[in-house]
Amino acid sequence: MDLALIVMLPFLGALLPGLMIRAGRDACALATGSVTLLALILLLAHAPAVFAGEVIQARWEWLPALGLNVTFFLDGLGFLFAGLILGIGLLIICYARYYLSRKDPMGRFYVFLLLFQGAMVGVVLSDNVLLLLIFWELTSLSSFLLIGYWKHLPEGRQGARMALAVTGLGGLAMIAGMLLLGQIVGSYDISEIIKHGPEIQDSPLYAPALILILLGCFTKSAQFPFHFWLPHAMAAPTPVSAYLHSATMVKAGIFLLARLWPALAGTDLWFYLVATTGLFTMVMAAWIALFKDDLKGLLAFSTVSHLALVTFLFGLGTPMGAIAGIFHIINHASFKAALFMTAGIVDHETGTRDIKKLGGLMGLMPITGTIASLAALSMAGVPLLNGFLTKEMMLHEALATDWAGIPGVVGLAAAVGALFSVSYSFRYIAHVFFGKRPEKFDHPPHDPPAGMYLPPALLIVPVVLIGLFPAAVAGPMVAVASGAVVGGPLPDYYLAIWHGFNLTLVASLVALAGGAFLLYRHAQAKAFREKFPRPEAKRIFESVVESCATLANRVTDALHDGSLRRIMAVTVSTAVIGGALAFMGAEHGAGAREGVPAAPIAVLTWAVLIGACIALVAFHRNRLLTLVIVGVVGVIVSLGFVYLSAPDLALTQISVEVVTVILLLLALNFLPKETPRESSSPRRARDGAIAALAGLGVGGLIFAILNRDFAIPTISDFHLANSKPGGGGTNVVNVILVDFRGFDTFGEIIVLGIAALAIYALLDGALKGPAVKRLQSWVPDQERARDRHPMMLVVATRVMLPLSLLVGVYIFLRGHNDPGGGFIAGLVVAIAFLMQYMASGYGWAERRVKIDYHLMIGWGVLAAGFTGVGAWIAGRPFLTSDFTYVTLPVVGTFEIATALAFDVGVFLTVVGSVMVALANLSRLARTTEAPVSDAPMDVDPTRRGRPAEEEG
Amino acid sequence: MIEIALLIGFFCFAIALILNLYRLAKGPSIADRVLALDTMVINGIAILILYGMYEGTAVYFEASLLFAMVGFLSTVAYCKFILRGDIIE
Amino acid sequence: MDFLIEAIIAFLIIAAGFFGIVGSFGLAKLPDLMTRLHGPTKATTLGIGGVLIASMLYFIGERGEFSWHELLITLFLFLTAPITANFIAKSFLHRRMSAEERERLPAPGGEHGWATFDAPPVDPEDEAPALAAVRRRKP
Amino acid sequence: MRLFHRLFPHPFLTLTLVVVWLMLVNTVSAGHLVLGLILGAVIPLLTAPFWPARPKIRRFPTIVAYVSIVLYDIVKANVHVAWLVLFVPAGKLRSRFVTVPLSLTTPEAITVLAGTITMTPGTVSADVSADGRALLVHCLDAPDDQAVVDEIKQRYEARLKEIFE
Amino acid sequence: MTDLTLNHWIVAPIILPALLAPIIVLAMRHDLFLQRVFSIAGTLALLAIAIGLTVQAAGGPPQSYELGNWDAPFGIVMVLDRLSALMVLLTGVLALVVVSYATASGWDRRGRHFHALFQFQLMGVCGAFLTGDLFNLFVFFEVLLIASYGLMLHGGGAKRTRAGVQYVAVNLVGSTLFLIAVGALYGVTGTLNMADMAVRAAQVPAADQAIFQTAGVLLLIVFAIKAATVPVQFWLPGAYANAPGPVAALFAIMTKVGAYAILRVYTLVFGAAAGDAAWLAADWLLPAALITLAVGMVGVLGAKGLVRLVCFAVIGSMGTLMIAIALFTPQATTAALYYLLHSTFAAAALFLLVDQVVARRRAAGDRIETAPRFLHLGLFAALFFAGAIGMAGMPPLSGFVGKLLVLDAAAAVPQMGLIWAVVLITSLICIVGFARAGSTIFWKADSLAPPSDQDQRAAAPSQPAPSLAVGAVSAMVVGMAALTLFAGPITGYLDATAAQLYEPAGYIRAVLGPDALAGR
Amino acid sequence: MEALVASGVGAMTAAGVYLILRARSFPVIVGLAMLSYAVNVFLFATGRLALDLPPVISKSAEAYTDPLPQALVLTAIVISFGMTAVIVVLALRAYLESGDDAVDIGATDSESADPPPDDPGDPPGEKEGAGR
Ligand code: NA
Ligand code: NA
Repeated sequence: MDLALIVMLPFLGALLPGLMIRAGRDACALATGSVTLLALILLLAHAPAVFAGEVIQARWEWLPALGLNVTFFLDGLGFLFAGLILGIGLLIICYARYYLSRKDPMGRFYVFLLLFQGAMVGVVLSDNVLLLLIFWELTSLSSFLLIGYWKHLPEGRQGARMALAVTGLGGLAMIAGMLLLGQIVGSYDISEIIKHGPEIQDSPLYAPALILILLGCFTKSAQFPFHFWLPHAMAAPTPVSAYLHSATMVKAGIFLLARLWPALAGTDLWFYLVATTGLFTMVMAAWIALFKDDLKGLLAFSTVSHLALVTFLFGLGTPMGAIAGIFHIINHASFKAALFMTAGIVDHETGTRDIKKLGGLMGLMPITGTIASLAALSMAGVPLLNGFLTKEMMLHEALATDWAGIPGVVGLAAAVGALFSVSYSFRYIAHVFFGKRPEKFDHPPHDPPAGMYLPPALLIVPVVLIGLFPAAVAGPMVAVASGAVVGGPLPDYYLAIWHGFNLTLVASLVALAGGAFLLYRHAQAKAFREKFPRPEAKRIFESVVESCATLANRVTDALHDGSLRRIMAVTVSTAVIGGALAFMGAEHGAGAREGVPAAPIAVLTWAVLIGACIALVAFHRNRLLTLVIVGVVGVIVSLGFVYLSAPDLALTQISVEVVTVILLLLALNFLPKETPRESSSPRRARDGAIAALAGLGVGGLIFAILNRDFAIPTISDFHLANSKPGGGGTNVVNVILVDFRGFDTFGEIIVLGIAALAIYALLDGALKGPAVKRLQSWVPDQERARDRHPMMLVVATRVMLPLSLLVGVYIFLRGHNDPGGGFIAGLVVAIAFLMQYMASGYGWAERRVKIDYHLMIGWGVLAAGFTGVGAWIAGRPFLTSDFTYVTLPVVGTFEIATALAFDVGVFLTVVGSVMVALANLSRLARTTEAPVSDAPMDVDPTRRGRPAEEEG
Repeated sequence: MIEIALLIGFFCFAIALILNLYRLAKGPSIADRVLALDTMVINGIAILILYGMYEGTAVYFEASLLFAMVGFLSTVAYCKFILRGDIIE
Repeated sequence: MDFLIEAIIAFLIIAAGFFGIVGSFGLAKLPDLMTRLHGPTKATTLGIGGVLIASMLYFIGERGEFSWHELLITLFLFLTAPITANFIAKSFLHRRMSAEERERLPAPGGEHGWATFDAPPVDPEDEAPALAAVRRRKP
Repeated sequence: MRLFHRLFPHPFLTLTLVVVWLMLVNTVSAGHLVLGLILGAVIPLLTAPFWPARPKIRRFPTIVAYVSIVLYDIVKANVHVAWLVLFVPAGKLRSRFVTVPLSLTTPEAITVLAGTITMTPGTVSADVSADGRALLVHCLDAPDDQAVVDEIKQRYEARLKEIFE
Repeated sequence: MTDLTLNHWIVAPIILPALLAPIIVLAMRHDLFLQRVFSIAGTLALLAIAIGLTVQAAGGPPQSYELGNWDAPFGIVMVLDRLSALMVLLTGVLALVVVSYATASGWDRRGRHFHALFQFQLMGVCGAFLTGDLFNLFVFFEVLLIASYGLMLHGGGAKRTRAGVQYVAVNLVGSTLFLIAVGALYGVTGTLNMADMAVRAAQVPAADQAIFQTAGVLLLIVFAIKAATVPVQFWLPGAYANAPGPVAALFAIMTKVGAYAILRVYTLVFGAAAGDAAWLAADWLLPAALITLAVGMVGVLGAKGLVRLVCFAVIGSMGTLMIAIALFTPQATTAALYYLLHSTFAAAALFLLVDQVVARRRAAGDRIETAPRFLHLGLFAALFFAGAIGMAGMPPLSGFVGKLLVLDAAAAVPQMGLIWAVVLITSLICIVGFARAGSTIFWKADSLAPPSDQDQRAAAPSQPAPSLAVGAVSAMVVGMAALTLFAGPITGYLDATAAQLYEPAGYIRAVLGPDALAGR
Repeated sequence: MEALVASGVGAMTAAGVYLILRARSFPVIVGLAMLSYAVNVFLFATGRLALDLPPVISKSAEAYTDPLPQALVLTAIVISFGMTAVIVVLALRAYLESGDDAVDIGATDSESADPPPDDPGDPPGEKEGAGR
């Protein structure tokens, strides 16, 4: 339990700084520090057990199906790292309190820091690779926030993005690697995985898994060729650099190498990948560090170099290498954190980190200078300080290693690396704290408050103590941590200053002397280096990302260019090609159905249809003509429905068609009357080809269907058989609509209702904004006849309206037994009203219609809905219908069906929707000009010679 | 006898349809085409009625009535559009 | 069925077919829109009327029941055909007539021109309240 | 009687609707008569606002006579038009517009007249004057303008005047 | 059939909004306050019903509800199983967040009938999830589409209306294809009921297979259009980018309708028992899904506007989802369902957030470029960060778990390498894209005027954050966190859901009766 | 007859597809209308063709055509009518707002679909301070 608590504490604690900042900066820092301290205490409480060789575990099921569980384990390795993270973290918190200025939002800083700390602790304590991955990515994210903390600096933003991109890349690779590892072992538990080393190394998946995981480790630990992000992350505030780049984040990669060492190490592949990368990076980074004029830049590359050293040691795949690696982790964490902090102090006090502008500070800030010097000497590998010990061990191992059968290469390279290391370490001392003091500082620098120098000073204590008494101070820790890495018995080894006068010592001394000499000839060395091109990582990275983004933008925008033509062409082509491939990919037999003979009149009508289709394409630019042709097609389709035994369809089709045409005419009034010729000939040819293929496909498909009988009896036999006895109607289509499949119809009228609402909302909106301006300045694009409401039509509609309504009622009532029904009746009534609107105009008719069409729609849907709900009262499912025969005197026997009530709903919705749509559309025209006369007809002979009286 | 008469009727109205189609295709004005379409609808109704007689069913009556109504309405709409642009004003 | 009735039906159908063709032939053949208009309005109407009456008789003869539906359709067509013709004619006047042709039209005789070309008389006192009413109704 | 007037404010329209209803349902039963009456009463009430000034129609015998004449003329007109269409070359048609001055004053009457003109021999009503005092009639083949005008006025307008005014 | 066990609650998620919407139109057309109250109350009720249904579905086999009391397959049935219940529940959650947001942000005031259209939209979505009838599915598709047209155009504007024309036109083509497919399926199977069609799929004779499978592929394309899968994804950026923020957020469920339909139809009708047509969708879907993912994430990297960025992220997430669906294994389907829940929340969170940000950036709109800082920038930056890591699939939000589940499920198939490579590489692209956009919009803005808490408060002391609107965004983030935290129990439910899908006998028996599969 | 119907459906589809590939809203809408005609006939025809067998139950009829596709087509007709109405109005509004009836929109969406909140018109929500 408390293992989880150690991990969770920083996360939970992350809530505190944001709150405590209200109580002041000290309270904020104190709260943050307490959280870390508490976690550290909890960790240290396990020290006895860990040093006794126990492995402490905690386990909760989280996502067992995936093998992702909340499992933690604490062994020597985990203890070491967790201790470093929390311990150095504590010092950093203290240091940061004094480092951050009043302008910096401190609460946010500590929140990010704690989040990061929690993620790091999670990484090192996880016993599940998937859980580890989660924490791993969290370190990337939280470090992104920390590095970008100073958002106003472009370097901060770029550095943060670069760090996120590189470590994100590694993280994703590692996901794949870890999953592969899990596939091999059958478990994602680390404690399981590290037991299966041989099995893993024999698996064909070993190489890909290893490479992917190493990608994760190397990016995180900034190994070549991913070293470039780390220096740019130095734009972060120094406490962040000190924390992330000495003790924690960059060590995560190293940690993972150590953690998975039993599972992955020991093969040639491992050696060549890991050791080589480490060795190369070590030398290269040290060389670069030598010439960095930015204090933090120097430290950054020295970090890369030292991490590479550890990488190299682990890469050897030998227990001794592992021991040395672990030992160096401890040593490096202590002196490097101290160095970063002193660099921060120098920056803080002098206002610059540029080595060229610094010098002679020892006299001004002796405490800082002493701490820095000790730490730097340790980094250089000067005896009696802890850095010396591990450098010796490294050189020893290197000298004993062949590379691809070539002896000495490794040793030489290691020695050169050590030499460079000495040189830049001395430079940190010599060029900053000694030498010529610059002419003037803005304000004379002096040692900072104790809160700022105590943390590095504390870190120097182990540097010296371990340097003097390695076995006593660091021995147990190294032993228990190395034991955890190696996963077995450790070879004999001695942590001691003096191992006798041997090749290693010679190499070490040569490195020291050579390093000092190189610093002496620094200017010449620099000139030598200037001769080579030095690609600037940041610029390259930014330009790579920018060009990727630009390319992505070009490609995306070129693809998604907002062209409806493209969308349509692709969609139709997809359907055609997909359909064709599917058709050809499956078995197809010719049908055996006997066809219906084609009467000459049918052939004629067909010819008209084909002609109309061709004409439609040929004349589509003349929009009014287009509508006329569509009218022709509509008539033919309706006639076809009648001919082919579908009277209901014919009725519906023809009435819908006319309403649609009227709708289009209303819209066309405002639209251009001609479609410009815009497509090039090839494009038209392409469109024609797509269209022809689509036609062929759809026609072919229906032809195939028409020529076969149902292989399996269709469900509509049931509908035919039960229409009268079960549904109470003889028009089976209508019974299907209002009863068998009444729910479809319910949805359908809702579609109509919504359409009306949407149209209303759209047109209502059009009466505001730019649309209304355009409407008001709209000039008819054709000459207009003078009489708006011709007399003959007005008179005719006066007669036709009541008759049409009667016909509507008739069609409505008979629908259940004969072609007709609520929908068609609704259309007929709507058409009747439309005639009235067309004859006498919107204004006149609108004033006489007492019905609110909106309400009609609402009532229609409700009527249909409540008819359905009514069945619930009878304990039946929604829309269950009932009918009965009622006999009344005089009237006789007639049928009453609930389906009729449902049909009333349909009727009301249809009338309401059509009228809302059309009435609103015509309302639009009213904004264009002076209002139209409110008289029913323009030419009214009754008004001759006498003042007309107000009508209606 | 009626059979033969019906066939002749079919034939006549079919020819009429073709003639309408000729006018529809030729135009020249949109009003010509509207007139042709209107005539087509009426001829179509005639064919429908003949077909009802041929099949001995009255089931096509509503369709005919509706065709008449709709044909009228759409002709008026087209013409009103030609005359005024705005068909409901 | 009675031979006489059958004969009448057959005659009506054939006559109707004849007029149907004639109407459409006129539509196809005649030289300008106004003359073409004469074909469909008359001949086709009679054609469809003949068919409808034939159908009525047919169902009386066949089933012995009187079918009024056809009469309704006939009435409807007779009601609408003149309106249709009127609109086509107005379209012709409006769209297909050149200025000179309009000049050559016979004058209506009064102080106002034909409705297609000349706005109806406006009595300001008559129109004003109505216009105001329309304006009020604008959203 | 008062009750009757309240129920059926437009008895002529009601009657028409009942008859049409019975034609639609194609049966004469008590049930449909009741339903027809209900519809005949309700629909005119609903549509009354759309037909504000309803003309009084009188002289039913004149109506019968008028209808008969018109039907006869329609048949005649068709034969005539058929002749013209089939056998007279397009160039020889003396087609023209004529003005028919009107003495009718109600829109209903004028509309009926215009409709009649369209349905009868060789004439189509093309337009009405803006003040409603004249009809523009197109003749397919008219040797003599005045004859056409006279025939229209005597044969149709006079009768309609009787019926409507 | 069996009135005793009749469960009217199954249709309640459809009937409730269907009746509420007209009541809103009728009774409270002119009173926005009432509309809001009723709309939110109705959505709450829907959520409650959905929770009840989910509990019921988890507790037993699928249940069917025969509308009109007509036996299946002759009438229309609604079917409650784990999947449909889950989808309705997701709809309810999302709807509540969106309607709260729309109310809080005042979006519902910018045009007419927002709440009525919203309720109708819910009706359509729930109907699509619950129906057991293919044609009825078409009808509900249309309901939800037409409501979405109304909602999308809410507020108007030249660009939006034109984008609306495109959106409607594309969907009309989709509907046309749907009808062709349904028609052809009816033409060979003689039924519309999906369970019945599943039974009959095995009996389709060899001679009819070409028609049957063509119809199946056409139907797949229809659903792919809804799910914005390559190559029929082109419509989405224009449509979603121009929809009002809350509506775009609601649309997060619309793409899922397509995904749901694919899962339903291609496990039931074209599943293991479909003979020659078995697993019809698999071969087609996987390549399309992989490309979809790539197209989406490349779009994220290349986006010059924040809204468009989120649109492409949605496309990318649909790609991931489709990859998991296309594998058609129970394990992969579990992953798909988990990812479906996650990506719905992530998309909604980002759309709502971006809506707030765009409103605050004034003239800069959603362009990914520097603009003056605005009040509560830090809050929105944090929310954006959360939404981005959710969408990019980084821990601790559910995207990461979802991605792991998908990758893990893909490990069992031969195309593993390809799938992993595409998923992981696109993740990186996505991360870089979001980092670029976020740092430019939120960090650069900060740098224009160096941060000072005091300055901020002094500048506009009286303007509080629209807490309900921010709360809505946060709710989605919390949703993602909850998905992560309770990943165990949730995947447990989803596992059982997937198992139900791959053992369709239960569904078929629920619809057609216990003897339905006796012949097999 | 089958060939006539099938080729008719094909012709209507082809015409419709050609029109929806145009660059202006009006032909696109007409194309969609044509597609809906085509698909209605397609759907209807999946019940196979029959002459004079309307699905109206009567004693004299010996057989009926398949009523189910007819019912489906009815629903489809109504729905596509609603859809067409919406897109017509939408196209009209788009034309009125932008003065141009092209259907393409640019790829860049940097201009927001919404006017800035301080524009005249409805104010955005935050001023309302909902949730206070
Ligand atoms: Na990082
Ligand atoms: Na329906």
